[in-house]
Amino acid sequence: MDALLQFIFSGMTVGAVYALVALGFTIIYNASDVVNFAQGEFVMLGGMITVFAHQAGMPLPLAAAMAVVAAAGGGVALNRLAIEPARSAPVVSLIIITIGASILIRGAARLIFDKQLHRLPSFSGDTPIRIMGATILPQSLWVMGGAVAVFIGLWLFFSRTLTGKAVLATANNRIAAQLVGINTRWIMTLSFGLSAAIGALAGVLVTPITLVSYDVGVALALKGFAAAMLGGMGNPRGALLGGILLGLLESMTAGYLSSQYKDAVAFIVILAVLFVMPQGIFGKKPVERV
Amino acid sequence: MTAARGKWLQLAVLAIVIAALPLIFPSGYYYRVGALIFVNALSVVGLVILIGLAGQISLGHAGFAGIGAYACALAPAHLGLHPGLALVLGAVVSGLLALLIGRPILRLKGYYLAVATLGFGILVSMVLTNERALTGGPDGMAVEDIGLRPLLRDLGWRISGGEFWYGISGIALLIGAWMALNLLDSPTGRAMRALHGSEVAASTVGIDVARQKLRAFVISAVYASVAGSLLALQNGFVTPDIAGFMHSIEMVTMAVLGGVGSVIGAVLGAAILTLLPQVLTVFAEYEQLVLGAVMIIVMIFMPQGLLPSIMRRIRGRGE
Amino acid sequence: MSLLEINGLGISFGGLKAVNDVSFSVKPGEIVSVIGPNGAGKTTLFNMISGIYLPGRGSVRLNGTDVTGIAPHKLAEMGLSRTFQNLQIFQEMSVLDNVLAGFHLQERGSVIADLLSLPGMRRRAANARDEAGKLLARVRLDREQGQKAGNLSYGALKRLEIARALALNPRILLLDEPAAGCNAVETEEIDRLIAELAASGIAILLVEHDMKLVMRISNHIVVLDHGEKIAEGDPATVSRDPQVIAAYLGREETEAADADG
Amino acid sequence: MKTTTRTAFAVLLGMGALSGAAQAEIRLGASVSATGPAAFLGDPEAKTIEMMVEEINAGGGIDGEEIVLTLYDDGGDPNKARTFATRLIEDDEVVAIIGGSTTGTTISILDMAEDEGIPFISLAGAISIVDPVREYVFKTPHTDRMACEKIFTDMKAQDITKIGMISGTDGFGASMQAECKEVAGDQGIEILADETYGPQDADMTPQLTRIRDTEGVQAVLNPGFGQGPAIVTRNYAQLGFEIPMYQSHGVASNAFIELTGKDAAEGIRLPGTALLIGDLLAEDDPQYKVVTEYTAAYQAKYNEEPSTFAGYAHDAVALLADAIARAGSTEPDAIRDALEETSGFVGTTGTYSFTPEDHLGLDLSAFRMLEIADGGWKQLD
Repeated sequence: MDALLQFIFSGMTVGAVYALVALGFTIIYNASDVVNFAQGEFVMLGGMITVFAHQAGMPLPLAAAMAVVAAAGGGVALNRLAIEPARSAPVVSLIIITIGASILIRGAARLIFDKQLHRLPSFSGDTPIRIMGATILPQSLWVMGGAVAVFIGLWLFFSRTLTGKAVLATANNRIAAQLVGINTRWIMTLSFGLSAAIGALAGVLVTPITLVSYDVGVALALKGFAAAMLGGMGNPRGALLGGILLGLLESMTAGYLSSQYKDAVAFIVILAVLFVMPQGIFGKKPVERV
Repeated sequence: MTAARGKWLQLAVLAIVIAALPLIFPSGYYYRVGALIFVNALSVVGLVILIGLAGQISLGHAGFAGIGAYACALAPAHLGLHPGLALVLGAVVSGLLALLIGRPILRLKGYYLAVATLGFGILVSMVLTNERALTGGPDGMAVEDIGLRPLLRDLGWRISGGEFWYGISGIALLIGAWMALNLLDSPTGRAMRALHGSEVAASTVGIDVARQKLRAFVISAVYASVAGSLLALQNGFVTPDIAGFMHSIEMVTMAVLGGVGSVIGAVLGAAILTLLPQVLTVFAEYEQLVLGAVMIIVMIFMPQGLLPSIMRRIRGRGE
Repeated sequence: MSLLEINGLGISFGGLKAVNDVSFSVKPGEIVSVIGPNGAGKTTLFNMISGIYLPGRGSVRLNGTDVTGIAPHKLAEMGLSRTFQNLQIFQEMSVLDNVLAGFHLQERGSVIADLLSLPGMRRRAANARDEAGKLLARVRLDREQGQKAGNLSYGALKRLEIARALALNPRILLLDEPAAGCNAVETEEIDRLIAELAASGIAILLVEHDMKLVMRISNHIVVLDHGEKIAEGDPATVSRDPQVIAAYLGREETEAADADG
Repeated sequence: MKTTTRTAFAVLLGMGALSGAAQAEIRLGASVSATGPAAFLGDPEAKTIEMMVEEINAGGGIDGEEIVLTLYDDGGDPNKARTFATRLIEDDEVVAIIGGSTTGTTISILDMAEDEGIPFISLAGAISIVDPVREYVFKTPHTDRMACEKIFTDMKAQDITKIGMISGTDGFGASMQAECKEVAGDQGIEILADETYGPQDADMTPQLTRIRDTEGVQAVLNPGFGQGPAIVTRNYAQLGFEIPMYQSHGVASNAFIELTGKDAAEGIRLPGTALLIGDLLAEDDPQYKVVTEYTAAYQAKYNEEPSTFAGYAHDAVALLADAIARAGSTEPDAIRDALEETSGFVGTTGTYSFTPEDHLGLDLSAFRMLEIADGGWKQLD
């Protein structure tokens, strides 16, 4: 029983990490139908910048804030320099562009920072919290709290604010959005900035658990992407649940079946879900218009 | 008529380049690089059929390359099969697997298709990594020599391993290119291009969309598998890296960079991405930066890929 | 006997009945038009008949066989062909290749033959090419056959789509607003073409807004409004039907008020 | 470096034969994984090789001849490693090769070196590299099997016979996992639980919970490198394990203690080399001089501590330099013969004595059993 609870804690922790990355995908996808494969790099930047600013003597909260702002700047630059000029390119070209951006950012981080692993101190210490025989680290609660907070923030943003609705409108029909007076260029800038900021925030939150180095982005982006697709791309609820589900799948498989094939089981479940629900769990089925 | 002439012109250019390059090779190392380019180009030609012709994306084709490669490692060791036949076996297994998973996977579109194919590739590489007893795990396993070179030597033709594999890879690429060019200008090729343009319209003229997508998927899987086999055979060694996610990405990048609709573009893309790390060894620190920048810049300024953009420019000037 | 038989056909989108309980039939050589105000469900009806939408209720019978919910490519094999209101041209392909795609059923063979360019494939392709040339001449596009389809004018694309639909050698042809966007001369050509096709025994099902054209060539007219069949009969009968007049006039008033079009 | 530039342009232009190089130089080639998943190994190795070549040249070279180093980064990709090996041999015309940070990259270089008769010193762990012995192939690190034996010996001394293993699925972890399972029986160790984790995993508590819930486990062994062992160790502390934990030489560095945190790392045992405990060595220890000098030079140049892996590269360069000096020739065959005659050569990893039957030349004494105490290292034997 306490083993099951331990697996759940583990799955929730890892799942919250995936969910945070997946949530980052959501905004850009909503605004532009682009899946930004460089999203993992923003997570990495969040961790790395915080680590180095903190090492240079900056207090942790300030270092984290700086990292988030810097990553947001990076996101805006990515949009202006690489995505905007290629607006009309086909999906594969956009995939290549964002993968290229991810390789570029990784290469730059390697030069600017270093190749070593780094860690941030846990925000609330390392004393495990004991619940019915299972334990969880306080930092895990920070990560889960962060995922939920970002989710609620995004949900409110898309459903309650005019800007959020403008983002959705832009994704739905760019021309129409422009016609009703939405500055779609600004919306794109905003989306990339916001996505990058969320990614960086994720990086700050998870670094005390997962550690960070210049090349952690790829694996995170892969899992985050898978989680987002599992839940249904573009839907914050899907991103959150997809992430948690993926995390739980992995920990349950590792706990009850085989740790060797836990990633395999996760991907098999994703494939199975997509075969039954080709738009993910919360995705909408589009009607063919001819 | 013009299409047919274009086909033979492209093949002739390719054949001349393959045959003439060794004349200016300063050392045996260049045969190795050449062979790598041809093998990569072969798998990319397969992707041209899938992505360029049928408009379906795959981020998991390295999985098929892995199956082809490991067939050449495993079948001789465990089934006593000749490595050359193992290549055929790998192609058959890849084709059948593509047939099996293709139908459900190809119902998906866009990014959902991307994640499903990606998942498939990861599954293959995971099996290759984890089944250590069979595959040697992450450290990989040795591949038996194909044994043709001693045969040639007995016939009085002494060539180095580099030259041999340059020749084999070059011939394989020529055959692959010839078949792809045939397909391009055939009923099947037209059907694939049609469904790429509009699935609904394609189906109303009698094209079985699911079936044609599946054909493209299976054909490209076989191309990747054969390329993987050739790579394993010439390396004499194989590790799960060949089935890895990064290799899938590399293949798609080559295809898109060169110009995803054309066979010569595929060769060009493969050549550039194979040469880039070799050229950049001088600036090893900046290799990733440059690679990333090249990918972005080409896609921004030549969204159709290098070759189509260059051709357009040449034609534009001609008129 | 009827070639196409529609019986109680209906479909709903998100609770809204887009088409409800529509029945009619088409005989070989007959021209049947479906008319109705914008949003009446004409195109949706076409999409159900041609297998693109799965009907929620009712049945479609083709030549006596129940084909409800059968995939479009299967229907094409059974002799049903169509065009689209908003054009579904393969923009990136040449004009000739667009028509050749229409010959798919005729020229298709084993994929091995295609990969190896076997003589059988070359012969089939050459035959298709000859016939495609004739079709293009018939719609006056033979000079443009090497061009990329995306570069053609709207009217030319309309003709190209008809040529592609004819390439299937259909027994029944569904035409969705073939004359939309065409000038008077082009409209007249299409008018003549449809008549010719019907005379050769092909059943024609037509959606068209050009009422003069519809009244001139139709043998039978089905009127839809809000997804329901409100009238049916020969042109003269239908044009006098008070319900039809009300539907059109009423709709025009609301249209004017909404200024949507 | 000049040669490389020329080659690069030759590739770029697809033309131009390279001129033969000046006679008075020793061409040394290296292909290591300075980036990619094995950068933990390759990065310090690359730095060490570059530093040592500079040092040797600054000291007048070997018999007055300068070493010209061509170093490639294979990114941990065996396919690339083979291409670079071809390039080193065919194009750069080196007389010896150092490299192959991983077993995979080593094996793809190995055939080339053997076929072309170029001495090759590998920096990877697998025993299969030198068993069976290949004429031109040597290696400096101990085998993974030796690490397992060293650990198992220490366990038996503590009366531990039943253990649980949790291994990384990367090359290093998987290889050592297999070796340990193979020798466990001979050593009288029973492996009751055998778990794995992916190299990029964020939480290993499920696997550790399974080990904890396995009846009779007296200790846990974690072969792996990178962030995995750090996370495993932190999870180990989180779950409140009370049995001892053993790590591998894969994490033998101070960075591991930093990443794990002093408290979680306390009491962990692992086999390491003298390099790690330079300041604990007695001055009369045979390795004292080489370890302290190398550590000081590395730290001065790169402002970080050399890892165990860096030491492998150090020993490889030093062994080669020694062999070339003794051979008095830059002929690959002469270098190979001299290398094989190496006897009692003191490196940072241990004391090497090659024979025609043994191209590793180290025994178990090269390993020292270490324990982490108060955020530092303590030598146990």
